[in-house]
Amino acid sequence: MKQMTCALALVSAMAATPALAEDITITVWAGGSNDSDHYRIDNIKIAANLLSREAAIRGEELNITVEGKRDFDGWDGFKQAVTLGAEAGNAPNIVVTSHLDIAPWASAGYIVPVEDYVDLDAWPLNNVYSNLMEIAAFDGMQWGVPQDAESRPFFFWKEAMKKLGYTDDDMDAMAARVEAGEYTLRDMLADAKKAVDMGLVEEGYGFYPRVSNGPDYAQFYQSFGGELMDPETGKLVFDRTAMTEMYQFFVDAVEAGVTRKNHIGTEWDQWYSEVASGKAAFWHGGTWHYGRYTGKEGNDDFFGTIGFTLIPAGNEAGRANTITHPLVYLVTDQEDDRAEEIAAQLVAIASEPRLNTLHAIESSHLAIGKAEAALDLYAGDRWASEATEVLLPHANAQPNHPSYGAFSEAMFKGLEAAWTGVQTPEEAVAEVEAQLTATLGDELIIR
Amino acid sequence: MRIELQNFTKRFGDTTVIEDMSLSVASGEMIALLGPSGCGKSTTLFAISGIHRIDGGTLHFGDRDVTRLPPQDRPVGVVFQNYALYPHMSVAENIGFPLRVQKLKPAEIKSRVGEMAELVQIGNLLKRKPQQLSGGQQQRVALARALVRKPDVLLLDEPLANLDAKLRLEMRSEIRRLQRETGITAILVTHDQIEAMSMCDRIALMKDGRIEQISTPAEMYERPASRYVAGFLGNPPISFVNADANGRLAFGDNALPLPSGIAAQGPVVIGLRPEHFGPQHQGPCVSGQVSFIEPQGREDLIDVTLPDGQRLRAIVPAGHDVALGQTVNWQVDLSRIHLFDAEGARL
Amino acid sequence: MNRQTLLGLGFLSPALLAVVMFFLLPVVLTVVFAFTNMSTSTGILGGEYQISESDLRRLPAAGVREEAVEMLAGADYAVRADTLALFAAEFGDKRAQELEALHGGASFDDRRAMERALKDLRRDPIRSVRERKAAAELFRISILGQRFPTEAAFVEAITALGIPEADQAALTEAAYTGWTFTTQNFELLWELPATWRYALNSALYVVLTLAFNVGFGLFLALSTFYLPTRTAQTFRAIWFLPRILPPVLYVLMWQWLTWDQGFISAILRPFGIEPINWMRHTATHAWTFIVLINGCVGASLGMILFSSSLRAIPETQLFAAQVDGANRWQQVRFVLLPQMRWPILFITSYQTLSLLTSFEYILLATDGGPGRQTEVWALAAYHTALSNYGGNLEYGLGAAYALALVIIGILLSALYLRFFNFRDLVAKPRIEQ
Amino acid sequence: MTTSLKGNWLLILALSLISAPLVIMYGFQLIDSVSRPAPGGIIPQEWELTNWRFLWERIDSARPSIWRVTLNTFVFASATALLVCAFSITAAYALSRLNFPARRFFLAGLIMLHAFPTITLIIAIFIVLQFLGLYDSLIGVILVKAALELPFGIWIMKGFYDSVPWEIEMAGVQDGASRFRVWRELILPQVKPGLSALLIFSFLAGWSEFILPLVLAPGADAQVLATYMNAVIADDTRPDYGLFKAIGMFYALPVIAVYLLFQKRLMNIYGGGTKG
Repeated sequence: MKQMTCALALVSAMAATPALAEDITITVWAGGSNDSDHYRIDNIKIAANLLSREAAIRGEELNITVEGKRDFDGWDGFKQAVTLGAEAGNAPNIVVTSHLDIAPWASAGYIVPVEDYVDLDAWPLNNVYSNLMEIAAFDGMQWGVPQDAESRPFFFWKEAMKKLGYTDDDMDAMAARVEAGEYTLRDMLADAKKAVDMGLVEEGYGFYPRVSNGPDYAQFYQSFGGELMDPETGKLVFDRTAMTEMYQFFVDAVEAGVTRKNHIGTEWDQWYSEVASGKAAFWHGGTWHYGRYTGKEGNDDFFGTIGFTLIPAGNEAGRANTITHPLVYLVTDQEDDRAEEIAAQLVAIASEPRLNTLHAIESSHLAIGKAEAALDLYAGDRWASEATEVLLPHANAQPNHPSYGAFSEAMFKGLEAAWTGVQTPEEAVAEVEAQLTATLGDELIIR
Repeated sequence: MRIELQNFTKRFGDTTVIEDMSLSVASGEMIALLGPSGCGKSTTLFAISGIHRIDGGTLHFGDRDVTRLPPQDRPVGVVFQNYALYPHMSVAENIGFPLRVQKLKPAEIKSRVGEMAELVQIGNLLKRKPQQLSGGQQQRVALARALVRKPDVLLLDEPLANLDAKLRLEMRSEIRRLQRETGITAILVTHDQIEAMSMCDRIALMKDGRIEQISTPAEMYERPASRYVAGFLGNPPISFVNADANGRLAFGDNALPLPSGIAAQGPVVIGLRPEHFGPQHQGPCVSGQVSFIEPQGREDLIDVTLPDGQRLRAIVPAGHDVALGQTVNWQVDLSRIHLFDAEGARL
Repeated sequence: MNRQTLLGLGFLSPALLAVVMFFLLPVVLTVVFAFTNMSTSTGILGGEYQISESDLRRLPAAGVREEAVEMLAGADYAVRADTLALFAAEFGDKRAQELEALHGGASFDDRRAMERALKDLRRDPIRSVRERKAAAELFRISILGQRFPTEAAFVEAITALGIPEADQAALTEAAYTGWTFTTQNFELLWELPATWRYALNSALYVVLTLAFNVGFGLFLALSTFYLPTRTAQTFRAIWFLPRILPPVLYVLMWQWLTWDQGFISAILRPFGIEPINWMRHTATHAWTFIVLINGCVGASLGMILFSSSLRAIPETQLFAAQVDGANRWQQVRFVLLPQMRWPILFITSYQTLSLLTSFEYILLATDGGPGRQTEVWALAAYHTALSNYGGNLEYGLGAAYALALVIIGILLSALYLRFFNFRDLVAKPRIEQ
Repeated sequence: MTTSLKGNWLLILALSLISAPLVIMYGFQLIDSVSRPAPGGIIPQEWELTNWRFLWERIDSARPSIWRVTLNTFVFASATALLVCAFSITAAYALSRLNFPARRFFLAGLIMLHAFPTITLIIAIFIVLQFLGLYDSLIGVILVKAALELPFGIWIMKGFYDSVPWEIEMAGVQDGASRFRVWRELILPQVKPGLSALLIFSFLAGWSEFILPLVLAPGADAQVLATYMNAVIADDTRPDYGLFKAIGMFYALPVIAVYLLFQKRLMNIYGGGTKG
């Protein structure tokens, strides 16, 4: 209510006084962003230019300076910086971060809902896929705007598959088979074992998963029938059976010699160069890996060498799936309501298809809106269009829940303990359950 | 300048180190505070200098009450045992420091430092740093620094302790010379009786925070006020013999007549200096067996064990024919013996 | 107050100020925070009052009666007489009349729908987005999702909604988004199996590293003691560098040594040993390197302290021992070691505390992995309170972790007071005035 | 105790073997920064300076220039060192030599702080800083770092003051100088070696500090070499050990220089100062 009254006062004030030159500085912090992600910040700069021009036409002078920063010490460092900055009252105006941060940051009052400042029914926000918009909403409010979309496919090395006896047609049909649940993680494990046994790949390189915690592992939980959130109550769900089976799957992979016991913690550099050059038979990653494989790692024939599918189902209870983990633009709470308004408008403009496409193609992410597919730049990109088609319709997201971070963290630590043989899957699950029960209490449903 | 310390009391925490002590030093006099370590002589010195607070009593320099004055404001010069020269300053700067504190003009400082350096005979060392000086030279610098601002009182805290034997002799007379030349009132703290006796006009012998006796060196040697004083002074030390006074002084098979003018009854202690016992003296005899002979060149020290097991020491000129184990019957110079009661007070 | 007192307090005050600001105050705050549920979600500096949609289902458990909850739920926006009057006052009667004609009596679930309804105004449309949002806000009848900066404002709002007074207290408490006092952190620490593991890890880490530090420091000091000066200096320099090299760089060197394509792997490859990440292969590997990394830093301190106390032992004692026919080992065993009891005791006690609370090298090397196996207590405190992937920083719980270390720190340093011979340290200054 | 090299070859051999890993790390730190090894190997193939490109170009458009970061680090380290020294020389003197009420209490407090686990306080320190409005600023981190180093600094300086003979101080007082003047003109010159050792030590401590700037000054304006380097390493899309090592070399150069120049004094502080 306070914000609205302020806004009202401002609106009337602005109407009453003659236009003056207005100088405003907008800071943008982008987490987990590399060089190829520079449009996360640059698009805000372009938007600022546009907004200034619009103001000029209205006869107002609006000078917006955009300052960007994305060299953080990993996600941990970025989140620490944003939260502590917000507490200290010098948070950046716009943050680009995981949608998972919406819940805790909204409760803490660090961010304000974009819907307070922009018209969601107007261009360009009404063009954004509604399931993505939903991911940037929490507790019935639209807090942010998706900044990019991606999805996390399962990859296989075509040459290895060929030697395992798959024809080109078989491989083309793979995506469909996985989607239908005909090819499961267990089948994959068998194939990977064969590949190791036949010497197609080195031991430990049959299945070559992500080396650190990330949303990817929630996909495997889903593959084994796990559900992250109960849609009825909005509580997080801990599915003992699914969790145990998922842990068991990785333990089996290690025991079969398909995955290395010490895999977690492998250097990313090494990991990228290995999967891009066919050292591994199966692995999983993200749509943006395309850029890395074809770029720095020098794989010139991506489509000829690498196939991709959804993450296969693990058992009867589970389903083939993929998780999209879009980053979102969030507007932070500031002393000055005007800064929030400008920031929100910049976010809206930066979501224009043309601008967003720049980011999507440059960084091998997917479109956030329907109209982007029609743009030459996007349509002309084989990866973007194929991946959008195969993956995005099936993508779900992790839930926006204040405690999801703790949930995800605990789940991965348990997996790591089982994987490295420190605990049996049952022990690991029991400990994770105990920890989550204690920390989440009523907010957790145990199945 | 006359120093008058009255009813001085000093406590460290809960322990009283010195209680109700009085001391007066005449103007131009040099007095020694003599005693074993821990007897409170340094504490007294520091109280006079102002470094220690005086917990009870008063201190006057002349007519001026300085009891509450901080050390900076007292007209006192101190020479410390380790000289406490400022290592980063040259000799001239060291001596000039007290004047610099008084904000004198550099020219005047220079001339007074030169003057003082001449007095202590180190005029050629002014540019050196303390670590380039010998012990005796450092001593002279410390003296010069203590005297340069013309204090009324000079305090010397074991000034010779860090010197070798030869330098000690030299500095002994040197300090005395300076004190005489400047006419300053001086207090010397020492545990060395020879230093005290050779350098000072009077000696205050201290024990457990009290002054046991205060008098001239000769008087103190000749008429020690207590057994403690008698035992402290003299080298080789005095011998003590427990005796029973009953008209005469009996100990074991031996007996001495009671010296004239002394009436004593019951147990007493006889103090007999080695130089007053031996074959070469006149007087009553004491017999015993020679138990130890220590040749000293000009004379020998000879221990005589009495029949009751007590021991007397004698100084006998070299060239005697006394042999170890021999039974002797030697004379005692009866006029020079000291008699003390059981508590150690002089009779 | 005399001059010395003034000077003493004056000399002390800058340091005192710094210590109060950055030691004393933080210690007090840590104690306070340990008894709160402070986290990212609650914020640090106090909260506001808000009932969100997801709060509704939690309210019955918080002691708010169903009737009250139902009053809170329900439609958010309604076009009815009272809200229209507000609208008319701000945006004119004509618009209000048109809206009443179009949507009179209607209610909307969210603001977006309300805004759409406002867009239906044709005669004199509200063009500015901000104004339309402000207008939509006038029709709001629910307080769901609204933040109230003060308790008074919130109570006023729920009173206006007609929430019975009986429920107001519970509701206000539930609506508070800031932190509250609780002892839950300690219960949690007690219950979590991980807590005990962290404690055990810490103990393991301290004991192993300390043993390495002292043993190896002693070895280095003794062995270089017998070497010619230049050679000894070279070795001391090699072992001293880890202490002064920046930790980030120092750990990077170890990572280069141990990773799959690093030095050890490359050296062992010709012998048919598969390259592995030597630092993270198993918990044992990780522990070995944690101890080595920290140990090499700590050993240098031991080396230097021990060396200087060795130098203080008169050489004549060694000559005497040599004359007595003692070989080097016997010299060390019977002459040198017995005289080094004090420095060994000092290093041991001093490093126990610093190891217990240090986590920088572990953070940089393994970050507690693999599988939390090298997560020590201090690192857990840091992770919980300040750094985790989920971004949910639990300051309260982290402070509870830290409090345990603070208490151990105070107890141990009180013990050291005895070791350090406090009486000597506080000997009275010898100039009294 | 020095003996000939000859009788010690076994000892030297043992020490060399044990020191080998460290020496190898140091050696390759230098070699790898100016060469490129064969993939998967360790033997340098080509000698080149490209790893040092960060000196003249930005390795990532988002990162500040290395010179800016180096300047920050230098300012941070020197300011910390100066503050620590300035506060330590006065406080330590008071504790060592001056008589004032509650001195015992302050001394006990000093010993407690000396051994205290400071890093556990970082959450609360953040709150204090943010209350002072110094969060995310270089000044804030400097103050915190200096404060955390203070107990150590005071401890060290007190040790040095304690070893100055009381008689020097007494002589000064007797010569008519005030306590302040005695401190400034007579005592301070005696503890110069300790002061310079503390200065060097605190400078190095500041130069190496990682956690405090990481947590308390995450903004680009206050980045220091430790956080810069860690961020470069943490950037998982472009790990490049050659580059890391070159940056590391650059980062370590002043440390090594300081070590070579002031070896004795540093050892002094570690050897003499920390004794109880």
